[in-house]
Amino acid sequence: MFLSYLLGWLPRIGKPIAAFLSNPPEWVLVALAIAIPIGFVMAVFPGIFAYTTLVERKALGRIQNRIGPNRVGRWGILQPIADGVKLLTKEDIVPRRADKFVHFLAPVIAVIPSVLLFSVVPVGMGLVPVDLNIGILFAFAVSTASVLALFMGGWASRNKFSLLGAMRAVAQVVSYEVPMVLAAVAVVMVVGSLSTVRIAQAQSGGILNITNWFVFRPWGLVGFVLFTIGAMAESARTPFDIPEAESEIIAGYHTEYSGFKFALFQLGEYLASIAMAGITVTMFLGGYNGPGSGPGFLGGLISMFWFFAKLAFMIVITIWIRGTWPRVRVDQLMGFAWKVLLPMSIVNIVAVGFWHYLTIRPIAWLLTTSWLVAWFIVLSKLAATEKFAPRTYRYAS
Amino acid sequence: MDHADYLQHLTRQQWLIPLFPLVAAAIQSLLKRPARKLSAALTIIAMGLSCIFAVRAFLATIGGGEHHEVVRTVFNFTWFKFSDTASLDLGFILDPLTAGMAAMVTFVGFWIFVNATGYMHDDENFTRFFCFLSLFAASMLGLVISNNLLMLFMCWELVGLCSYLLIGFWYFKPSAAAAMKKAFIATRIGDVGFFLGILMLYWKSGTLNLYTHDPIHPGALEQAGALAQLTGWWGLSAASTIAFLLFIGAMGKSAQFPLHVWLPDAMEGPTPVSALIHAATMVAAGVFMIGRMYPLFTAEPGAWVMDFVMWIGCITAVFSATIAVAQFDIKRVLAYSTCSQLGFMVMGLGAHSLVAGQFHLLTHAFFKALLFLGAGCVIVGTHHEQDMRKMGGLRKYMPITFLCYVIGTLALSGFPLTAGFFSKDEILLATYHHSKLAWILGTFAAFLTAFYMTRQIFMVFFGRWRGGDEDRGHGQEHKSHDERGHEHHEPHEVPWNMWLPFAMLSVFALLMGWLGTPWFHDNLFHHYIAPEEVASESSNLVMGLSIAVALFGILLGWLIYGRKTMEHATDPDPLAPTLGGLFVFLNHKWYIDELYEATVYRFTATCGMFFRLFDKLVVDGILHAIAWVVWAISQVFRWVGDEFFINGGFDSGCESVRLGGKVLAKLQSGRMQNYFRVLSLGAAILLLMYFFT
Amino acid sequence: MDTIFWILSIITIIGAVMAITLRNLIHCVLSLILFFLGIAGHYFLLRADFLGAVQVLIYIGAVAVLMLFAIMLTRHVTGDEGPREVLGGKWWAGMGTAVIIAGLLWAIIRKDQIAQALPAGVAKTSVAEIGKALVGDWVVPFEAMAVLLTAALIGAVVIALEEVIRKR
Amino acid sequence: MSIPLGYYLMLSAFLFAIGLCGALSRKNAIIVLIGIEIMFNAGILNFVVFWHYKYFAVLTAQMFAIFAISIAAAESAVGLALVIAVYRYYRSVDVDQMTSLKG
Repeated sequence: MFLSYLLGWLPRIGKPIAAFLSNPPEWVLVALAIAIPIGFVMAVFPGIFAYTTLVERKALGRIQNRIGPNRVGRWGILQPIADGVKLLTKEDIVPRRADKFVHFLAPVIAVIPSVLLFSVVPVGMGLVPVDLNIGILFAFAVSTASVLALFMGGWASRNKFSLLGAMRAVAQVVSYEVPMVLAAVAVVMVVGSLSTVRIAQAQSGGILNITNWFVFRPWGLVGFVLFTIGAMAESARTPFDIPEAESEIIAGYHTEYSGFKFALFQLGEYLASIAMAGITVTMFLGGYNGPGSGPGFLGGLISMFWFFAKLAFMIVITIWIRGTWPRVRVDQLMGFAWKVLLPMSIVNIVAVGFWHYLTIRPIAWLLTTSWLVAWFIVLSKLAATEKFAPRTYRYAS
Repeated sequence: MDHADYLQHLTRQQWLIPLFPLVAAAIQSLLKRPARKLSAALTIIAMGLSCIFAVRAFLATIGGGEHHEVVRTVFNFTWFKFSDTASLDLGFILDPLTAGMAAMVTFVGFWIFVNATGYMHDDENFTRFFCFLSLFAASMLGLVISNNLLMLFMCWELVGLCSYLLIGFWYFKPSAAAAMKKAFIATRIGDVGFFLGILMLYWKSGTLNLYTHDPIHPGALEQAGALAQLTGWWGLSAASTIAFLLFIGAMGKSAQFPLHVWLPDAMEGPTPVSALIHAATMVAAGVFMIGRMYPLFTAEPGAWVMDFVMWIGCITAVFSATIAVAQFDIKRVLAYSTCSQLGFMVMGLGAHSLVAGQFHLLTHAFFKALLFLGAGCVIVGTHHEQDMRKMGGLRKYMPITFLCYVIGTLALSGFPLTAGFFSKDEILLATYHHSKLAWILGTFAAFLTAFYMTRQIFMVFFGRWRGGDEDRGHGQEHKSHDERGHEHHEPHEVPWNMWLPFAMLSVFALLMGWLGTPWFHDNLFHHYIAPEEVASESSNLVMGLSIAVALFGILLGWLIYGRKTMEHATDPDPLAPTLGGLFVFLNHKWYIDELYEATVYRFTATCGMFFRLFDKLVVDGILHAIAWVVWAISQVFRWVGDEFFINGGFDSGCESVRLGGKVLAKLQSGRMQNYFRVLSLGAAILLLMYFFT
Repeated sequence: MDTIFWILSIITIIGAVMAITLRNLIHCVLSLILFFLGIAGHYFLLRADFLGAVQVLIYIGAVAVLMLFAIMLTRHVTGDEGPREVLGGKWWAGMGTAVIIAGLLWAIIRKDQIAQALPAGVAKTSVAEIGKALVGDWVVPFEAMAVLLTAALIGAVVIALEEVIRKR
Repeated sequence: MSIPLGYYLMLSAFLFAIGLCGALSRKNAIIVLIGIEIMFNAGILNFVVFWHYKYFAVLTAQMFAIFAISIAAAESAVGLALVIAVYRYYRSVDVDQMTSLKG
């Protein structure tokens, strides 16, 4: 009965809906235009996040010769959901003398920039949430905001360890941001525009839509390496996970967080690393370009497939590196950033300059590669001497 | 090159003549170590060279101009330009008078220098002596060749300076020092007149150049006629006044009557100096200057200037001759004889006879230089003995000196056919035509000249060598043994470089005379110097009387001194008893020095003292008074003005500023925000203004 | 469109006011960040999106972080704000002048007729254009800016660093 | 955009005034710096506003804004360094205490 009432009632409201749908008022369109991309991003990427955690724990397990979580679901597939539930239901402890407002605000600010990053990542041909003509710049502007989250988290929890963690994190992120941006500048110089879509388009063409990827250019490869190192440092992944180095300072800036806030922090972190991977894919691995990708519905679908494949590839790499690389000491970390990455990125920009002006391809290739290799040797020689300096101990006076 | 160009060429090279001795003097003065040989050689070679040039110029002028008028080429150049009109210029002239004088000076100088090397042989300041000598020669030659009164005056002063330096060569002797000062001051007095003359000449004629051969700008002498028309001072025409003033200068320099006192004392210098300066050249400079400016003297016929000149000359001649008779120092006798001979020359010039004066000048230069050199040899020979009473009998010891000395004496005393006779005769002839009294006095002077020269000959060369008498008399006991043994060397003959010069000079002393005589080219000298001058007809009376007088002088000299020569140095002069008081009077030079001492010296001393007092009392007094007044005023200002107004006012002013400062300081509170507030307040006010404008 | 302007303005002003009134320094900085975001929003509203991005990148990314560091370094680590009173010496003079200036400006703008103007056309810039301009006719200020920033960098390091050297 | 220019000018004026208040009255040096930053942004906002309303054809306004922002950043960096140095000397950032440059 209820259904019939419903169905009877439906045509009555159907007409206005149909009218509504046929020529909806202007604000509706605007609302929809905004709603769809947000909906897509919020749906897809948290899902990816969830399963990244699972893959990560499984992969780490494999690397450490153990089986990852497989209790929940067939191969531990439901493990992320279990984690999610666990975190949501956990009691949310707030330190007594913590700065309540800042303590609450920190995780929120941690998530916002990561999500905003996704707005400029072109998932497929023509499928980009927002096509800003200052795409990359917007991405970097937003990513700097994540620094604030780290700091507020560390500061608000009134805990020496968290504060130390926050300070280290901020220092690390700030110092790695510069080489990352400069690496991106190299790509922007070649493409001539900041918008991610233009960058992705610039990498189409060539045999099977692959050879034009920037990673196959000498400066592209160097840029790719620099950018990924920067991205990992940015999101405090393994080789650079000083901030929440379990062995030293418990969980770094989010020690005092538990329950949902902790989940948000994790969400923010992982989303940031996935977004950065997305941007890396867009800039260096040809974004959505792959054999078969092209305009039109089917081409679009294939391009989406390619994008997510590369994204997965990048995520696996980061997990793999997390599993195999030792943690880097703080001063080496900073030294490496300022003394090797930064000069290399500048050198890379110069190499792009050569590339741009030397029209004859073979000469361009020869010159840029030799230039980059030479500088790499010089910088590593300089950096090397420092690394093996004898370790000096300074006891507290 | 025709004759005129050659003459012009020669005039252009005239300045070379003084240049050589000047360069020699310069080099010697710059020598670090006095090199005796070098300086002697330098001086003698320099003099030789200038002598060659002078003779060359002289020979060129002998021929006379194209049509036998006097050769006179001039070369003028501006030395100093005040403005486009007024300028000081110098110039050289080549005419008979200059050429003759230059030749004589260089020739006589050359031989005197040769003698000087011998005379000064053992003197330690040898180089300094020769340096002064060549400097003197240079300035004398400069004087002679100058065609401009300014240049002439400059060289005139240089000559005076050199004579000052040379007279006082042995400055460590007080008498020499006094003598050099006396000589310099006496000539300076004359120079004042000279300088006034120059100024007046410049004032009247507008130029100091004597001859310019330029009708637009005629030389001073070429304007002589015009100057004669202008009125001068003391009732004379301008030309005569200038002439008179110039003559005063000549009197100073040529030791005429009032200003002659310095010449005898000048004998303090070494004998070659006396020979060169006080016989041949410097003293002749005055006479030469008169000769040079002769057109001025004769411009106004009736003027009393010429008579004045003549009488001065005559008085000097007689006066100094009388003194010469009573002198015992060999050089003083010659000095006074020079005085009298100069008097003769001036008398000759005064008697309108340029030729006579100049001729006597030249001849006198030769034999007087000869006599002085002879005296020099005698002094060297007798080991620096100058007193005639201690000499005697040198005939045996110094035959050559004796021979030449006798020749010189004969020439000087006017023995017939000698140079002196002819030239003196000319003068006496000219004076005879002019004024009988002057002629008589002149003849008497000539007689005296002959007398004192023969006196000198017999005292010095005849009789017994009285060198050692006096010592044997009373100086015996304190002599050490060895010295007594040969207390006095016998006089000895002088080496060749001393007697050769006056041998040469004696030749000229004899022959020069003939140049002026009528028999030789009808008085060649006359035509040479001043052909336009009317030759006064020779009267036998004058010539005969002068010969008689000369012979009588010599005879009388022989009678008194020759027959019975003095036995002992201490014996009185044979003439003394006959003349008695007059002899003593003459010996003391007519007490002229004492007269000057009493009058001029005392007068200046008192004036000096008076002025010193005046200066001390009046001038200093006034100054001190003014100083005191100013000091008083300043005191007043200090008390009233400074203390009260300035300090007071100033301090209070400072105080107020300081207070203000403290207030303002408060504004700088150091609080940053205060500054910021003030800043924004200013901005607010600015905005406010926006409303009202 | 106008509503967005009002919203952003309110956010900016609230941010600014809170930035200078709050007692706790960290909160001040956070409100300052809010203020910067408001300003960035205005830039995007005025279609100067490159400026918006730059504003976010520089101010929020760098200056805010710097402020936080400064606060960290200049207070006891615990960072409690303590009972000390907030306002400085003659605060009333400062407030007074600020209010006067605000009033005057308000009066001027209200009266002034330029202020009534509406946008004449649609302003649109592209980053390429700005890039070309920066390197084109604005190259001298651009290079000068580079020098200035380096100097500021070195200066800041030198001033802040001195202590470390002395200690060792 | 129907918002008249005046509204924006008033907005930046108020922001400027607020910044001035902060700079003038607060004791803490850092808050003073914050106040100055606010005043800076108010100024730059005006640039962009005038660019948008009248001079949008030419890029000069934007250029000025960019340079102003970077200068502001440099200024705040040096300012904060100074504050740190002063803190080390005074052991406090209270502006009223820093009066050693008294006149």
